[in-house]
Amino acid sequence: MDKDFINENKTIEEIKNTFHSAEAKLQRKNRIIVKLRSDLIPPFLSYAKNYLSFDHLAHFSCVDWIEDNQFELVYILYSYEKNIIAIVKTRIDREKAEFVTVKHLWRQAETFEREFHEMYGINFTGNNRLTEFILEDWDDIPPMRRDFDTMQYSKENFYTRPGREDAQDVREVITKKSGEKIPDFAKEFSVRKLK
Amino acid sequence: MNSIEYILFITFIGAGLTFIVHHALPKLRDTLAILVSALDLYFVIQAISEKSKVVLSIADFHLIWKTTPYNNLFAVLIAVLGFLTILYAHDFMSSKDRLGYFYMNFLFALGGMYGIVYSQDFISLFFFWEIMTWASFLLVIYCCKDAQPIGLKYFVFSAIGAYSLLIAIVMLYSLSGNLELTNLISNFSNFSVSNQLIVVTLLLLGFGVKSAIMPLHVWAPGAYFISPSPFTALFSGALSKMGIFGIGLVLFKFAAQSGYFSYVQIILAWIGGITALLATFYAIFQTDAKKLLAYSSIGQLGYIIIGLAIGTPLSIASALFLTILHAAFKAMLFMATGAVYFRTGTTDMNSVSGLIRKMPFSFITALFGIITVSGVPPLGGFAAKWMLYESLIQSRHYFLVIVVFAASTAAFLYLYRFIFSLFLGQEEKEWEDVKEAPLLMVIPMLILSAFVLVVGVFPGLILDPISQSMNYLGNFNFNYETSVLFNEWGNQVDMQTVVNTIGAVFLIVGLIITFKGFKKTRYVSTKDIHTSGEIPQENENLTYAVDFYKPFERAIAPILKSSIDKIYTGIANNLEQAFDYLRYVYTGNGQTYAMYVVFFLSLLILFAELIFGINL
Amino acid sequence: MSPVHFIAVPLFAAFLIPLIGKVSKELVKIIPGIVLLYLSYLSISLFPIGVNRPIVEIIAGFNPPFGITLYYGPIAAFLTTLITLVGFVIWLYSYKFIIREPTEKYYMLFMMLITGSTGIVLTGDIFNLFVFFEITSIAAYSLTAFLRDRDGAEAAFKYLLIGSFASTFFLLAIAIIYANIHTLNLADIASKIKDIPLTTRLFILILIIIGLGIESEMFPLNGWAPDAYSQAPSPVGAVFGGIVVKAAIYSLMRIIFLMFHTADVLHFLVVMGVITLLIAEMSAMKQQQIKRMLAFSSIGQMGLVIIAFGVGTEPSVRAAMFQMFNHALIKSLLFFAAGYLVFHSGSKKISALDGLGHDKPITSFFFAFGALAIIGLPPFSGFWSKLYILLSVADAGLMVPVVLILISSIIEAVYYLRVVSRLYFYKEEATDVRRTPVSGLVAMGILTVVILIVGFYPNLILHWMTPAANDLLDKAAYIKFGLFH
Amino acid sequence: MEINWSTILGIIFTPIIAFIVGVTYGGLTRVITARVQNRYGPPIFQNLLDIIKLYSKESNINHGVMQHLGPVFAITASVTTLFFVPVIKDSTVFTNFSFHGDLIFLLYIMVFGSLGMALGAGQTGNPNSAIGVSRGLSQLVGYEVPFVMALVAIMIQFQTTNLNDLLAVQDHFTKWIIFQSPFAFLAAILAFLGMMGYAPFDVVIAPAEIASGPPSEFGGKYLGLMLTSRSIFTFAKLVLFTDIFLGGASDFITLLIKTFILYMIPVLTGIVFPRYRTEQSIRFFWSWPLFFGIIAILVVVF
Amino acid sequence: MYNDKEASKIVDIIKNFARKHSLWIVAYGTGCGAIELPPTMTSRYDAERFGIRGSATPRQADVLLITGYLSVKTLKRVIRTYEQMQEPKYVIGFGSCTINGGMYWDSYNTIKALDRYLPVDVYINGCMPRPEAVISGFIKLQELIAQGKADGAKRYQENLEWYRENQRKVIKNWRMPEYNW
Repeated sequence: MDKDFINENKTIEEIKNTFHSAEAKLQRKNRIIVKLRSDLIPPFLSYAKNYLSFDHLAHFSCVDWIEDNQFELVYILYSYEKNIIAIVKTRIDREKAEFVTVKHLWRQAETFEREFHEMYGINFTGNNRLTEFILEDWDDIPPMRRDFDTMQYSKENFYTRPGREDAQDVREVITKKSGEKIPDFAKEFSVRKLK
Repeated sequence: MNSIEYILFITFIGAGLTFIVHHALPKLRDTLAILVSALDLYFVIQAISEKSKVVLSIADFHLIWKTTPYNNLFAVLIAVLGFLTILYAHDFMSSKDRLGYFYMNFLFALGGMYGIVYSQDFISLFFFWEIMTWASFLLVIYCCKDAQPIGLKYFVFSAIGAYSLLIAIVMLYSLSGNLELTNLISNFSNFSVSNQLIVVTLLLLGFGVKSAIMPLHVWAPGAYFISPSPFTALFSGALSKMGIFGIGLVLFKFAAQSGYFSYVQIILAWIGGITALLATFYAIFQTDAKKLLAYSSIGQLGYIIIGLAIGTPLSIASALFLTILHAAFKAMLFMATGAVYFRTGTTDMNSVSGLIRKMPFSFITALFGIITVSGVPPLGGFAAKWMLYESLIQSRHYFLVIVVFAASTAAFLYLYRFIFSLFLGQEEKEWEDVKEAPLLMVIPMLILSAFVLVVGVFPGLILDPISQSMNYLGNFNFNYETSVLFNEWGNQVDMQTVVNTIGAVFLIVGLIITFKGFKKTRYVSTKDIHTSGEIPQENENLTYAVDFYKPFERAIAPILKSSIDKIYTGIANNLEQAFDYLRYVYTGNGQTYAMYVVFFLSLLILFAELIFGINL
Repeated sequence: MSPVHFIAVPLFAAFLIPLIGKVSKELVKIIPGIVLLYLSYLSISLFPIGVNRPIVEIIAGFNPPFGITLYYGPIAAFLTTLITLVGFVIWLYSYKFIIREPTEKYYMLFMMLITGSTGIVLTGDIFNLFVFFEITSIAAYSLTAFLRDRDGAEAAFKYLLIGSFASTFFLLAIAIIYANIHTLNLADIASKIKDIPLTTRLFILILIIIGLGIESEMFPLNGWAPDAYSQAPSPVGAVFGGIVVKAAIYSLMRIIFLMFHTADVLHFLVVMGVITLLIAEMSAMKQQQIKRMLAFSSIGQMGLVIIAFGVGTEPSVRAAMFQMFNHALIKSLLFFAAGYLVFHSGSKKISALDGLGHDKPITSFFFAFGALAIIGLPPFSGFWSKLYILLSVADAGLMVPVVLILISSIIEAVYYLRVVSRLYFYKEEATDVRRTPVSGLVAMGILTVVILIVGFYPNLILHWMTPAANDLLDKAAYIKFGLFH
Repeated sequence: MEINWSTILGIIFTPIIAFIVGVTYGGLTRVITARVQNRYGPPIFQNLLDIIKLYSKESNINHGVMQHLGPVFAITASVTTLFFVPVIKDSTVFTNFSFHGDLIFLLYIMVFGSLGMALGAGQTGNPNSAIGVSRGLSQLVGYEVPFVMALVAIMIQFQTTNLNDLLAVQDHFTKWIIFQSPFAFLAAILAFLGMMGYAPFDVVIAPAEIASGPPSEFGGKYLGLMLTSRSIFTFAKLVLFTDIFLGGASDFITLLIKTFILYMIPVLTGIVFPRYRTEQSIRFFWSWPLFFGIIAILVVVF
Repeated sequence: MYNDKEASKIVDIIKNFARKHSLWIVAYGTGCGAIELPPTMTSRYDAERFGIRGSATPRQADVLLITGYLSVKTLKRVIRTYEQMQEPKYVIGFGSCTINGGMYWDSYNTIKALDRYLPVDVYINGCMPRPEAVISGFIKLQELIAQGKADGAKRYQENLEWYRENQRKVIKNWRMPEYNW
């Protein structure tokens, strides 16, 4: 271990000592990544806030791992005292998307959770403001889930002015250029075949 | 019997009868009360031409009632207002109980006022003053349990006022052995200066409480607020004018005879000015319409007191003019508020809004009322304010005029808030079923509205009796025509030109704007407003009413910090605590009492010669 | 038709009542009424005679100063009338109110009390005065404890304790007087009082002030009063306020004006009156029991009367008498009303009175009426007497007492109106309408009507006050008539 | 009041002239503002075009009678004010009714319009309107006080409340009241800034904040009428100030020059200043202007 | 002498001239295009030269400028704003998003053709259109007004049902207040 990262390493040590199942590692200067089982997240966040001085929930995001049938929740914490960013990741079941709220730790988490509820359909128990948020009158499956077909939805619902038929999928163009190979199982969801 | 006897007789007997009739034939009760007040009105007018005089000997005293121009002015005011408010009360009170009590005390209060204004000696004045006080007290506490502390406060302050009157009366009696007004007036200059000063101060204090001048005003907001609206109209319109009546009498009949009159004038005028300003400021931040009007009432009486205190012909004219006008417009405003209360059950300005289309006549009354209060031409308020300012400037009260002007400008704030909160603004669903008040409530309001309009155009109509009563008060002459007002420098305002101009322009432009694009001009509901595209939901409240004048409050925050009311409450609480301790003098223990006796005995024996003297 | 009847008839009745009680209970109740009716008739018919020229009745044949005399002058006429009339009204009220056995004892004591107080008013002999005083006091002690509960007994004991002080001192004073000038006739004493050395005279004065001051409820000698008033049955409260105290204060004033009529003594009375008034009203302010509050108010009113007497001018004495009259009526009315209010609310507390105005409209109305009257509001009779007191006090140049009287009036208004508010406005609806017996209502109604009538025609009473006041002030005339000179 | 031809001429032409001058001044303001901001700016008659356009709107809405009449109140006040101010000194035509009213009357008739507008704005039910009115009235209390002090000082000094008398006093430019009573002028002109409602005292309409405040529900002919009224009122106020402080004008050229100079004071102030909050502006009016007002009165008294 | 028709023609000319030179924009920034308006209005390009200025509320405004993509949620507000404006009123579609969806052509939440929902008088092309383009668009609108061809409001009224149908199609929960045209 590098001597420059004393703080980070110490934090990792502490985390590992407290949560034996946590996968904690240093990513780079001032940044560590922690992977945890989902049921350990509430105690861990509480611990991180109260004992490791991660006072600030800088960001909270969600990734749809449709291949694994999982959602990944990413909490990005920041400690003003240590100047460390901790990226806390966990995975929850995609079919029964439900998790515990952390709004009692950071009030801003409530807004994030509302958004995830609307965009991914994740239900956060304990958050009683999971009402309509950004979208109005949305009746389809949550639009940020990868199995939601935005193109098809757009075609069905909106009038499209003729003349855009040659428009190409941006991602396909990019993959073509970079020569990156996309595995078949992933193609189903990430690349649209255009007629 | 002459008219004054009729008036007093009818009113008091009528009051008792109403109470009895209420229990025997409830249906006739209102009719009887209306009849009594109508008869009063008839006889009051009769009394003007009759020049009646009544002398009644009761318990060594001659009680004298007489008509003078000054008395008539106030009597007519009371009679008209009394009649209209009773008319108004018929529907307003219809759903209340204990109406016998209400009407009896109402008529007692009326009778008390007649007794006061016609009285020519201090005993009858005090006698009726007290009757008026307790009758009004009983009406203040009429409504409910909440009214009790308020009523008690009113009574205590009234009692302070009444008793300072009484002390003055007692002093006058011991000084001259007589309590007839004419005698006292002619004897007054013989009294020593300090006696004159004390008597005048006490009399002013006594009358000042009823007219709610500033340090003694704290009873008024609560009492006006809690008493039933028909009575509030009379309370603020006529009953508080009894104070003005007395102050006018004291100032020009008594104080004017002494050398320090100018000091009294200046002090009183400044008290009036501060009253006007502070009351206006307090009124701005009220959330209840009746409380707002109550403070406004205090402020308006401040103007009247200034006018009387300045003592130039024009200022007295303005004060008396404002007295009459205030009776009219404050009655209008209280009646309009009462109409709102009658239909909605509340006068809270934060909850009621948008009644204009439901209660158009009440709105018009309120509109006329606020225009009159604000003193904006062409309604009557302008003439009063104009005369007041001119007289203040010409009598060299420069800073007072600024204070008064600031108060009267600040008055726009609360007036606007009053009419905006109740009648304008969002038409909420909650008040969808509200209807216009019944006809008998609307008629008095409209009569008064017409009155302020006419007075605005032809102030001379009212200035005639005013100048007569001013001649009674002293030799005051001033210049006026039916619709033209003059100041002492000879400048004039021709109300008719003003009204013609305003009317013509208003009519022409109004017609143009109405008929231009008439077909494509449409009415939209108050929910259809610019809300940045957002669609207001039905339960969404778009009314801006809470903390309406927050910026202004911030600006004048230092003035509002201390409240006179709190000081009084503090004193009262401390006194009660002291009394509570004091009552433990009576410990309930026989030994202690025996000790007291022994102590007292030894005290007396020890200091016997000191106490009882040697020439026993 | 002689003033002796005032003493003899009730005394006879008092002894008769226990005997009749063996025969018929109803008769026991009725007899005092008949007696009082007769006395009222007597007093009214004797009134014009007594006012014009005092009737002096000699008892047991000896001429004054050796024999015992009854002196029926204007003031005695006035007070006997007052006592008998108020007594009659109280009887009327008691008729249904006193239902607790043994009623014959109550009426017997009541009759004794009437005997005693009329005796005090009538007698022209100082020892006789003492005797009547004792009769009155003993009857009063017993009446205080009439309910035979713990509080009543305690109050009666306190009353007895302080009352025995009073008797002792008064008797001592009489003894000293007798030792010095060998006479007991009031008129005689008055003419010879100057023979006593000054220090002794001072001592006599102090003893009399204390002895009679206790019964006249002068501060600080009035400790017994609140307890006695509040623990005794309500009509007894009215008896105290309307009869006993009036007689006591009369005797005090009679003695002072006869023997010690100097400016300093009068000033002392004014000061004591003001202190009594203020302290009583302030104490009344925060009382929690209604009858206790009325007791303090009563003390305060007595203070007012003492002030007015103390001013010592003809108008002021007249005003004091008028005030005594009004107070007797109004306070009786208040005690009557309070009696039924307490009876129906089941508690002596003021806080228990909430909403009784709806349950018991008439009684509450009488209470409210009495409250307004005693505060001194027009057009009730209390207004005029208070006005006269103020005018006369101011006429004597005493502005400070005027101000203090008015301040105390404000306090008085506050506590009375609080109770009235509670009666009517603290609860909205009637829960349990109960009726007050007719006899009680009639009693209160009579008082109310009199109060109103006097309010409108104060001359009705005032007319008789001038001779009464002169009677009290004119020492020479008293001596002249009292000794048949 | 007796009607003759000169009165009728005055009644007809004074508002028209006032409107034209007021509108042109309004356009000029925009041009000057643009130039100060290094822009070219709209044509000088832009305001006139705006008003015509507003009148020619085809559909109009109102929320009730009071909104309908609000602008009428406003224009009534402006025109009446104009009629009671002598526009041209000693002119039979353009003095109108100025002998029939005086300064205190003018003070009151000047707020008549604002109150009427406030009522109209109130009925729209738009919270922004109410907020604007609340601010406007609060500010009114602020600036009326120093203004009245200045007027009182002048009234006392010249023992008159009539404008024509004041004009008669200022028969030579050395006798202009601005020189005779400079403190009164200072107080009045600072109050005038508030009266005109340009920055820094434009919190009433505060477009970016409360959507133009009171008139936010007014459009089409109502807004047109309001702008007309504002143009006339601007001119009326300018003439009033000219008459009081600058000795009036005996011909139109002088009038235009004087009013223009006066007008530039609030305009140029407005261009360079940001906005005061309500309480700040009230406190401002109750500091320096009030001080000047007191001095003005004291100078006159002693 | 002019007859009535000619007189009204003159009035029309005056009206149209005034309308043309007094275009008040209701400031409703829907997308990223709103950022182009400040340079348009300020010293660099100074659109006030043409009588163009912002107005605070739709009641006072003449022109509704749709500055970029319109999500369904915004469309609802825009329709309401448009309907609150007083006639004559004009709509300018601003940027390619309003024309054919632009870069949001496949978004699940933006409409692709503004003129299906509101009557557009002028489209300004570009992503984003520069201020010059904006001004040219306005001048085009002015020309149309002068010729009396800018009759979007009239079209909207006449074809209200068609517009409503389209609007209802995308706005699922239709809770708009109905207007009494």
